[in-house]
Amino acid sequence: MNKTSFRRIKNDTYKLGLILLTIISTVPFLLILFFVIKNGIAVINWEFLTSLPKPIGENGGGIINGLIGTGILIIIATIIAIPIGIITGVYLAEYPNNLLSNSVRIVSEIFQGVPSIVVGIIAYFWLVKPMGHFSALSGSFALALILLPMIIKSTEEMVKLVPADIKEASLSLGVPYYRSILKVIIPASLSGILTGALTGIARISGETAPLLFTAFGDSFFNINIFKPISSLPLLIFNYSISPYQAWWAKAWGISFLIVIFILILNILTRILYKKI
Amino acid sequence: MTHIFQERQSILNDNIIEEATIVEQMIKKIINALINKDTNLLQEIIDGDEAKVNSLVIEINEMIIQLIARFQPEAGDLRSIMMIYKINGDFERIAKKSSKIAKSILLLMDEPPLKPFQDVPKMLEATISMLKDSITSFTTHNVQLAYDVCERDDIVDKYRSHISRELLILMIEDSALIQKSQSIERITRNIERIADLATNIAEDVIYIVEGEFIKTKKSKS
Amino acid sequence: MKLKLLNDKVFKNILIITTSIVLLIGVAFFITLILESTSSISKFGFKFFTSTDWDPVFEKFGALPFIVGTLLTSFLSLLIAFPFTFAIMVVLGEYFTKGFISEVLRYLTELISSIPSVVIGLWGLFFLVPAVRFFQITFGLQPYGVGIFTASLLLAFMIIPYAASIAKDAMRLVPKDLKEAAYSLGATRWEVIKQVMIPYSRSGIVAGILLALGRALGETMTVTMVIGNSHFIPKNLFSPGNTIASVIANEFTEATGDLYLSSLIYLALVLFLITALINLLGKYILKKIQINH
Amino acid sequence: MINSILKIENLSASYDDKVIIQNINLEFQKNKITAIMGPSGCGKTTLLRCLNRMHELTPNAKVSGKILLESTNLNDNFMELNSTDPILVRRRIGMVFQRPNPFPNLTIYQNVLAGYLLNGIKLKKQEADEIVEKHLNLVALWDEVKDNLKKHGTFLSGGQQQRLCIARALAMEPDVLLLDEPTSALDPISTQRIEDLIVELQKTVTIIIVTHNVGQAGRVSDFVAFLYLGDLIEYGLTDTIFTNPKNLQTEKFLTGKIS
Repeated sequence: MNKTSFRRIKNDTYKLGLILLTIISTVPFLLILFFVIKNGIAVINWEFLTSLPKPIGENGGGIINGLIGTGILIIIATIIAIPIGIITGVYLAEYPNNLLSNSVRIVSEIFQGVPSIVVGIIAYFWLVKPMGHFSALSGSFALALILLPMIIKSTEEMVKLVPADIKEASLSLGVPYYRSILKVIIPASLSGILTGALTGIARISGETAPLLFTAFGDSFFNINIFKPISSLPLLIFNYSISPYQAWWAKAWGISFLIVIFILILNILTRILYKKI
Repeated sequence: MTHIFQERQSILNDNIIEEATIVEQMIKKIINALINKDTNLLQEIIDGDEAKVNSLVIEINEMIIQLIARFQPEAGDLRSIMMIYKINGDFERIAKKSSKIAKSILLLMDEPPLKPFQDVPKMLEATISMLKDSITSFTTHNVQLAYDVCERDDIVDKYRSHISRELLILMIEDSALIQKSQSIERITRNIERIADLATNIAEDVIYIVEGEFIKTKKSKS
Repeated sequence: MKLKLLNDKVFKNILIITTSIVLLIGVAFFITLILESTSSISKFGFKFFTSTDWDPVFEKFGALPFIVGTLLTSFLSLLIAFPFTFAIMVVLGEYFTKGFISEVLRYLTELISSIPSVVIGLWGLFFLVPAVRFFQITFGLQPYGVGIFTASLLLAFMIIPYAASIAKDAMRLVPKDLKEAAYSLGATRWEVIKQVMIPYSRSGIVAGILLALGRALGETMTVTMVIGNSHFIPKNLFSPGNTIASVIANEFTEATGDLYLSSLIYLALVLFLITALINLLGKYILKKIQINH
Repeated sequence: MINSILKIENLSASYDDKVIIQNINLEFQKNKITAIMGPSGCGKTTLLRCLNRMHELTPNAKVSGKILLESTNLNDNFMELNSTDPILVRRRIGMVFQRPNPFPNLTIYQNVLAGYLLNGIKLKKQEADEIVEKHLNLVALWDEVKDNLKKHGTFLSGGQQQRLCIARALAMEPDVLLLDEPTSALDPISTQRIEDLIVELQKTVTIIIVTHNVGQAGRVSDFVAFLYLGDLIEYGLTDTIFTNPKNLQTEKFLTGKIS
């Protein structure tokens, strides 16, 4: 009897302890959120969103260059990665066991775990060095390399989820293979693929490391993809390690924007995910 | 059950009714032959009708086996098909008996008739009405009529014992008539069997409809 | 009709060519790293890993401080993360597998893993660093604030949700009848967790830890922001240091000499190989678990 | 009179060098229902999938022998399917699968027209409406779904989905319809409705059905082909084979001694 009650107490203690640890582990997150919101909202205003940064010492100034830059970087990265990713994902799902698909699967898995800074180095050697200067394009390329394996993976999984007999049904109606893939398989798995893509975009929208030696940053308004370009995460980094308090405040403001953006993407992803 | 099954079942029913009609016709022909002294009719029964019934019997048997093999009918369908199988056999026997009767009568035709012989058509009439009603009860699933048929078996039995008694007296009086009397005796026995078979059919109808086997026939002492 | 067959062929070729391009990028990626680090490899060879000298002016490059820094931060963060990861794994994998609490926790952990590392670094710089400095002053340590420990704390926070979600999935794969068998023998829930579920999902937990380690090894921005960027082997857990990733982030654009750059790529190659190996191993374990189910 | 629409000559098929069916010779009668039956793994489905050249889509699949389909061209009695574009073959030989598989991203209306839509064949609105109504009527689904044509087919019951799939195959006006165990995923009542439908459809189309269910073969077919271990063991009228099979294996299979 005594032993049983001891066991029961032990059981309850462990449960309580584990739940407590779980709650503690979310504390830093809540703190981050609190700091980002508290310090961020303070600096957000129209000027912050729409004007260029001003030299240190002058008041005001904004981050429009970073906003535009991040937008351009993400859009180009997505344009590069999505078609290649979807096509490759379809190939992996359709021909799951030949030499090519097995090696690509390994490559894609390695890519998923490659530190993003190493990706930045590659983009530097492939694009920055030959072109002679930093550019938005090289930054986008680096981001695309990070996005690509995520899209490949989600496409492969989603296409595999489409029952094989759906494809057969299409083929049995005399529909050519390519149309069956494009008109049946891809639409059927599209919301899943998009979910994957959105998750990936959320991730690259906060990437900083690979941009350090590719997009590099620029304090002027620029939409030329062959020139260096600024980006929000880069601005956070540069401002936060600067010695100026005014710039620290801006770093918080930008963080706020990014976190909001990622939250929105997250909600979008959830909505899409529910539709699958 | 599928269309095919229903289709086949109705063909089967048509066939059994066709068979019934032929059998009924055979007995009617006997009566007519007796009344009109028409040997051709008897010849028709012996040469044509029996063979016709026999080929129908085979056809129906095959159909039933196929139906059971392919559709594995259950409950009402199963009862109906099994009873048709039995009825089919009954008709086959009725046809055989009718043919025997026809043969026996053919032999008696040339000779002057015996008095009890005049009762044979009446007995036949009673039998044919039983047969008719049992067939009607089958096609209309009329249990009441079927029970009625079973009851009427006694009438035919009475005819037969009546005729037997008369024949017995005749044979005691005149031993020359023994052979002839025995022929008539055989005929009445066959008619009585036909009536029994008609009763069987009626009992089968009761089983199809009510799902219960009954035996109305009293065991003969 | 001929046209349609032709289209099929074209389509299949597009699939193959695009996929091959991905393969090509992967191979070229690796080759680029090797080629660009050749001069450093041939100059320093294996000594690169044992030397503590990192002197761009005299073109002497030894990576030991960074390797030590990387290993220290990674393993320290794993150590810090482990109890929390374990707790989340059990809580989400067994106590609350469905319902509101599980949804909220799952959503929270998902959100944590999607916050950009640079934002976490920012928070670390302005909240954690002063906090650690306060702690160091209180205990009479040198008040750096930044350093190995601070970086490990942040890393731990970042890898907890990642490791926990993998481990939790493994835990949920435990067959129901196995659990029920244990309950029917009179075991308490904790005993079932400890004696049935954890042994059963051991390889999944290992995979989660491995993949989290891979993350910690390669994480750049947060570490760069709070580690203190020192070229010396850290004296203790609170001293500043540098990891492979942070040294690349700090010095790559300033690297003037060819050998300097090449040495940084050498570091990148090492980082790449280690993380690739750890990742493949983790994924391999996960795949094996999935096949078993 | 024998009126064949589809002939198989010396057909063999293998997969990964494993022979699945060998040297099969068979003729399918026009507007009749032929059931292919046999124990699992005997090659029924493979045989069926050879007929509309779906088998060759399986990796490492090999097919040899001739399959001849009654030609639409009057000069030529039969055309050989192996030398015909598979796309054309599949338009003349439709197929329905084990599990109901309506296209999830298409509406009921679009599902019936899927053969046209996916092939990029343009139809006038009126023409399309007619095709949809006609074929949904043909599968006795029109009254049940006519108010929900713009909805996706996923809310339909399994049996309704399967009928939708049959309508989809029929909308291409095929000459032959292949059914691969079309009721194996359905409940008994849906199964019965599909069986009724199959019998009804033979007026419009020649039907070849694979089934592992002896009863089903008995209920719906006119002819039966019995396959065992990749060989065609017996072929004939269903009535004959079900009551009096010539082959011992067929007898054993029908009486449940091999399955």
